[in-house]
Amino acid sequence: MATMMYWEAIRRAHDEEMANDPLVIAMGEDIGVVGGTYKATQGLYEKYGADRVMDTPISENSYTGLGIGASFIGVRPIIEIMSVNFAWLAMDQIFNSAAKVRYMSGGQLTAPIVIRSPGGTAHQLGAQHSARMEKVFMGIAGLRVVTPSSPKQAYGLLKSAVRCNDPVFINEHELMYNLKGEVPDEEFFHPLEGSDVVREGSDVTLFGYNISVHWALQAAEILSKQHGIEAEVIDLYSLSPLDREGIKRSVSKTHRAVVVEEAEAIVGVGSEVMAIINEECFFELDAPPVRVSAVHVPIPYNHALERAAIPDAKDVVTAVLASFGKP
Amino acid sequence: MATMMYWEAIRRAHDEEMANDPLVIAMGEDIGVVGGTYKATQGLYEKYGADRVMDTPISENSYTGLGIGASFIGVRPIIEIMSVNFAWLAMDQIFNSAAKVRYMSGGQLTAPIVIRSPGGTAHQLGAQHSARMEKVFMGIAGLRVVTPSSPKQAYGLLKSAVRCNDPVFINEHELMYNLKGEVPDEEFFHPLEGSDVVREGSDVTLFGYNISVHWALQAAEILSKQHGIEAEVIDLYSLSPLDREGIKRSVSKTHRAVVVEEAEAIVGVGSEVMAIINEECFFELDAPPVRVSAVHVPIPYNHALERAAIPDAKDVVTAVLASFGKP
Amino acid sequence: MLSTDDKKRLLQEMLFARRFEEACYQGAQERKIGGFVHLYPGQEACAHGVLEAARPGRDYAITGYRDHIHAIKCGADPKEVMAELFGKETGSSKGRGGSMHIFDVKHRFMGGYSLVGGPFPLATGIAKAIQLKGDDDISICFLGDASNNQGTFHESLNMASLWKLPVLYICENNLYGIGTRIDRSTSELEQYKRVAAYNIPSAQADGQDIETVYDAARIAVDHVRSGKGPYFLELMTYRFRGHSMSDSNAYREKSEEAEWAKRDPITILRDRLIESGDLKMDAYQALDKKIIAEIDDDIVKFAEDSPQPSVADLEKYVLADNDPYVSGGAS
Amino acid sequence: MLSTDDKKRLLQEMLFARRFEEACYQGAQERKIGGFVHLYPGQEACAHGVLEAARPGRDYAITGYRDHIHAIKCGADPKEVMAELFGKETGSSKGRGGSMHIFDVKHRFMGGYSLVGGPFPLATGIAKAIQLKGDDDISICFLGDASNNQGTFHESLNMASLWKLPVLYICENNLYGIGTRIDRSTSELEQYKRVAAYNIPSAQADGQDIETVYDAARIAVDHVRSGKGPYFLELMTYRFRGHSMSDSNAYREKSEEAEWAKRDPITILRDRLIESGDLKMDAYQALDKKIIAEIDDDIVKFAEDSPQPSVADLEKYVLADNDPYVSGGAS
Ligand SMILES: Cc1ncc(C[n+]2csc(CCOP(=O)(O)OP(=O)(O)O)c2C)c(N)n1
Ligand SMILES: Cc1ncc(C[n+]2csc(CCOP(=O)(O)OP(=O)(O)O)c2C)c(N)n1
Ligand SMILES: [Mg+2]
Ligand SMILES: [Mg+2]
Repeated sequence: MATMMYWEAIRRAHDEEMANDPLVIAMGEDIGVVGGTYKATQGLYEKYGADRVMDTPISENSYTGLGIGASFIGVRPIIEIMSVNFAWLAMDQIFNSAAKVRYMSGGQLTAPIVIRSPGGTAHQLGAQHSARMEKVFMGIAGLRVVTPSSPKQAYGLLKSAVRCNDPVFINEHELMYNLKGEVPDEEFFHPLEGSDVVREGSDVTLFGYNISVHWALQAAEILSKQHGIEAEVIDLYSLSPLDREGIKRSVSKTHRAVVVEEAEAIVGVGSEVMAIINEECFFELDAPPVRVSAVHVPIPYNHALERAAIPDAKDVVTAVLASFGKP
Repeated sequence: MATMMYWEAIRRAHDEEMANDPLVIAMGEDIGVVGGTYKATQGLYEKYGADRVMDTPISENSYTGLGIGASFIGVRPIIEIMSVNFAWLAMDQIFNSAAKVRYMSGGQLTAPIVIRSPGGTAHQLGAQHSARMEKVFMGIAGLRVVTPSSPKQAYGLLKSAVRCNDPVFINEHELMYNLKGEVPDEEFFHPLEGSDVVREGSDVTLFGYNISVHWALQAAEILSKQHGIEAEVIDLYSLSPLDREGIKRSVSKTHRAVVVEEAEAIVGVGSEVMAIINEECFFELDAPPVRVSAVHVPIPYNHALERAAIPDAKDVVTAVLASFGKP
Repeated sequence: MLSTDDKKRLLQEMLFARRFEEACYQGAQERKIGGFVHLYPGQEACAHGVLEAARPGRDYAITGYRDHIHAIKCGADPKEVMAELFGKETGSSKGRGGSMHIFDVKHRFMGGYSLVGGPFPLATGIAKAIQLKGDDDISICFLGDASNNQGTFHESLNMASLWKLPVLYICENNLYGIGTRIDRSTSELEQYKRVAAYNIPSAQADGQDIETVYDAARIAVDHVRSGKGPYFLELMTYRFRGHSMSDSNAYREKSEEAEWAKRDPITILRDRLIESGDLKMDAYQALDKKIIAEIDDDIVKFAEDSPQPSVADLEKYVLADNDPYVSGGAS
Repeated sequence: MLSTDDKKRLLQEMLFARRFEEACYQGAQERKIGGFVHLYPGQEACAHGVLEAARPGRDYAITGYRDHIHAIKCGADPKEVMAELFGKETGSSKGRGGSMHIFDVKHRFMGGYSLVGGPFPLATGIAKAIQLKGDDDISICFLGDASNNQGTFHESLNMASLWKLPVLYICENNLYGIGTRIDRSTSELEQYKRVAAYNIPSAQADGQDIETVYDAARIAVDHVRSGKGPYFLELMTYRFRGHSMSDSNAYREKSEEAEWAKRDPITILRDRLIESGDLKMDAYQALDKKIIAEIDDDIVKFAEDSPQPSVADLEKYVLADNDPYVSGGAS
C-alpha cells in the first residue's frame, strides 16, 4: 500500500485507464503540455500524445459536448473542467445532452463520459472562483455524481467512472489535491453508489462528503475527548444517487443527525439528507436533524470574511452540542 | 377588476413599465415582430420600437449578459428566455455575473435585470423541453426567484421585479399562459418576498408554488368534501428567499405538512421546505412532512408516461391520507 | 453526377418525404401526434442531396428537431418514425423521444436534438471519435441558419479546424429562425463566409435543385473523407410550412412565399425528368398515389396499431442497467 | 499624435504601472496578497495607449482578471487598488473582490471579471445602454487572445455589429492562454481577421510601441464614437511574467522570451525620448526611484495600515438594502 497525494491518485487512474483502452482520452484546458492546473494529468501528454491528451480551447460548453459526441461511439473521455465555476458554461451539454440522451433515444445511445472538476472555496479566490455546485449536479436525472474525500477514493472512483456506462460527474476540491493517503498497490474499482461509515459511533451521526468528511472527523474527535459524545461519521461519496439505506441505518442507530457541507444550505445536500431522514426514519429521531453549512453569500476575497462564510469542525461541535441541549 | 389571462397580465406589466421608464426594455428570441411565443410582449414592438423591444439572435448566454451589462448603467431589461431549458446556456452570465457583481464590487454595481422564463412540463415536449429548474435558480446567493401562480401575481411580481434593484428570475409555466384570473384595474406592485395563505385550514398544510398551488387547491377540495380533512394551502410565490416565518406559522397550526412540486424531488423545494420545518418547528409535527413530486426521470414524450412522471391532485390526496394513516 | 435512375429514385424519395410530412401534419391536427412538430416540406433536396453524396447508414448524421426526413434517408424505417410520433413502444426511440428526438443508431442516425446549436459539438465529437479509431466514416451535422449565432457554432468549428476532424457542417439556410428573418439576427448574411474565421473551406449552393446540392455535397464529402478536415456547405432553401405546427408564417411576405413556391425541389426535378423524356406525368401521378396509399395503409396504420409503452417502464433508460461498476466492478 | 509632454507622462504612467505590479508580486510572495494574482508587465503600452486615445474616467472600460493597471489608468486611486489586494475595507471593492475583481465605478472602470470571455457580453450591454441613452461615451472591452475562443465572443460581436453598438474590443494578444500557445488552441492566428465574420472593422498593431498603439486606437475610438458601430483592435504583445503567481513559464522557449524582452514598451519609449533629447537617463532613474518610494511609502503602507472589513458585515452587499419592492413597493 503506497502513500500518495490526491492528485497523484487521480493521475494514476488516468494512466491505468488510458493504458488499458486506447479509446480512453483526457481533455481540458492546459491538461496536456502543462500537465493540468492541479497536475492530475502530469506526464500523460508525453506518454499518450496530443490526440489522446487534448489541450482544449477555452470553450467549456463545446469541448464538453465534443466529449459527449465522441462517447456516443465508443470513446471514453475524461473531461477536466479547470474549476467548477466554469461548469456553468457547460451545463447545456451536460444536462441537455449527456444526461438525457439515453432516455430520449429509448436506450439507443448513452454518454459514458467522466467530467472531473474541483469545486470548493480555496485560498481567497473570490466570488467567481469559489462555487460549490454539487447540488446543481445531483438534482437532475441521468447523471451520476461522486465526490472523493481521500486519495483512495479519488483513484477508485475515477477508475469506475471511466468504465461505467453512465455519465459521471466527479466533484473534486482545490484544497485536497495535496492531501496524502494510502492507495492499494493493486488496481481497484470503487463502487459508484453507497456510502462509507468512516467512524463508528452511537450518539449522533455526522454526514459529510469530500472536504466536510474531514471536518466531521475532527469534530468527532473533539466531541469524544471533550464531551463524551461518540459520533458516527458517514462519508456520502455518492451524491447521486444518495444512499438512502445507509442514511436510515445510521440515524436509526444514533437517533441524531448533523449534515456538514461546505456549500450554501438552500436546496443542498443537507436539505436532501434531512428530507430522506424525515421520509425514512422520522420516528427514530430524538432531536431535529441539523445543517452545518456555508452562509448564503457570494464568497468574499478577504480572508477573515471568507473563513466566516465557510463552516469548520468547530461549527460542527457547536451544532452537535446544541442538539444535545448543551450550550 | 378585470379578468385577464396570465399572458395578458404579463404583457400589461411590460407595457406599463415601459411607458413609465424609457430605460425599461424587453429582449428575447421572437419577442418583437412575432410578439413572443406566449404573447407576453404582443404589440410592444409596434409601440416601443426595435430598440426597446429587441429580437435577439439565438445566443442565450450573451444576450442575457448584454442585458446585465446594460443594467449596470441604468437600463432595466426584461429578458425572456423562451423556455427554461435554454437557460442552462445562460447560467454563466446569470450566476457568475448578475448574482455576484454587487458583492464582489463591494456594492458599487448591481444588476437589476428581470429574467422571465417558462418552465414545467407542457404537452409532450420531451426531455429537452420539460425541465423544471427553479431549484437551480434558488440555491445560489444574489438572485431573487419568484413564481406566479395567477394572472394577478404574474402582473404584480413582474412590476416589482422591474423596479427592484436586485436581479430577479421569474419562473413562469407553459401551461399557465391561458389561465384566467382577476387583476386589479389600478396599478399595483406585488411583494417579492413572503407567501400567501390561499386557503385556510386546520389539519394539514399543503405547500405549492406556481402550477402546484392549483393541484393543492384541488386536493384540498377533495380532502374537505370526501374525507373531512381541512387543508391549509400556502402559495410559496417567493422561492428565494423562502418565507421561513410563513412556513413555521402554518405548520405550527396544522402540525402536518405536504409539499407539492412539479419538479424532481432531489435537492428541491420540497427538501428545502422540509429542512426549514425541521429547523423551525420540528416539535410541532404530528407526522413526518411529505414530498409529492415528479419521478426522477427525464420527461418522456409519450403522453401516459409523461403524466405518470408528474404529480397531480390525486397524488396529493393520497399523500395526505397516508400521512393520516388512512389507506 | 447522378444517373437517370438515381434521379428517379431521388424524386420518389423526396415525394415520399413530402407525403410523409403531410401525414404528420394530419396526425398532429388530429392530436394523435403531440408536442412540437417541425416539418420539412420545401427543404427535401437538402437532406436527400447531401446524404446521397455520402454513405447513409454508414456515415454518421445528426440534426436538430426538424429530423424525420434525415432519419429516413439514413435508413430509418418510416413505420418506426411514425410510431415514434404516435408515442408508441415500436417507435424509433420507443416513444420516449417524439418528433424532435428521432434516433436510429443502427443506421448511424445519431439523433434529433431540440436545443438550437446543441448538435454542433456532438457532431464534432463524433468526428473526433472517427479520427481516433482511424475509420473512413464522416460525421455530418445538419442545422439551420439561425443556429449559427449560438456560441457552440464558434467553439465547435474552431476545434474541428484545429484538429482537422472529419465533420461536414450543412447549413440549411431557410432565411428564418422561427419568425425572425436572418438579417434581423445575423450580421453576416452569407453563412458560408462566416467560417473563414476558422480557416474552414466552404461553399454556398442552391438547396432547391437536388443536382446542384449533390454536386456541391460531392466535393464537400470527398474533402472531408480524404482527411483534409472539416467543410461547411450552405444550402439556400425555404420551408413551405410554418416553423412548427402552430406557426402561421404571418411574419413572411406573401410575395416571398410565392417566389419560393416556384422553386419546389420536387417540381424542379420532376419537370426536368419529364422534359428529358425520362418520366411521364401519369407515371408520376401513379407513383404519388401509391406513396400516399402506402403511408396511410401501412405506415400510419402501423403507428396507430402499435402498443403504448408500459407505464411500469417509466424509469427505464435513465441509467445503464446493472452496470457492474456501480458496486465496484468486476475486480 | 502624442505630444512630447504626453509621451513623458505616459512613460511615467507605464513605469508606475510596472513598479506597482512588482510591488504586488512582492506582496503576494509575502502572503499579504492572496488568491490568484495576474500581473501586467510587458503589456503596459496596451492599456495606456488605448485609454489615452479615449476618455478614461468617462468612457466605460471593462476587462478580465489582469485588471490592476486598467483600473488605475481609468482613474482608480492606486492606494485603493493596493488595499483591495490586501483585502482591506478601504480597497476599491471594499476587500470583497480581490485582485481579479477591481471595480471603480465612479471612474467608469466597470470591473475585472475572472471567467474568460465573461466581459464580452457585459461590455456590449454597456454599449447598448449608452446607445439607448444617446450619450457619446463608448464602451471598451480589454481581453486576451485565448478569450476569443469562448462562445460569448461570437455571440456578442454578432449583436454588437447587428445593432451598431458603440463598443471597442481590444484584444491583447500575448500569444498564450495560460500555458497553451495560441496555435494549439486557435485555428486562425490573426485575431483581427476573425471578426470579418461579423462585418466588424478591425486592425492589428504592435502592442509594445505606445505610439503605434495610440495611433491605432485613435482610429478605433473615433470610429466607435462617431456612431459607426463596433471596432476590433488586436495588439501584439507579451507578458514578461508567468500567467499568474505560481506559473514558471516552463512552456515558453527561452529564445522567444529573450526576443520579446528586447521589446519592452517602457524601454522603447524611454530610449526614444532620450534619443530625441527630451529625456535624460538620470532624470529617468530619479523618476523611477521616486515612483518606487511612493509605492512603498504611500501605497503599500496605506494598504497595510488600512482596517480589515468587519466580519459582522459578511452578509452586506448580497442584495440591495431595504428595497421597497421587496414588500410591495410604494403604491
Ligand atoms: C437553445 C435554444 N434556443 C431557442 C430555441 C427555440 N427555437 C427553436 S427552433 C428556433 C429557430 C432555429 O432556426 P434555424 O436554426 O434557422 O432552423 P430552422 O428551424 O429554420 O430549420 C428557435 C429559436 C431552442 N429550441 N433552443
Ligand atoms: C470560463 C473560464 N475558463 C477557464 C478559465 C481559466 N483561465 C484563466 S485565464 C486563462 C487563459 C486566458 O488567456 P487570454 O484570454 O489569452 O488572457 P491572458 O491571460 O493571456 O491575458 C484560463 C484558461 C477561466 N478563468 N474562465
Ligand atoms: Mg432557419
Ligand atoms: Mg493571452
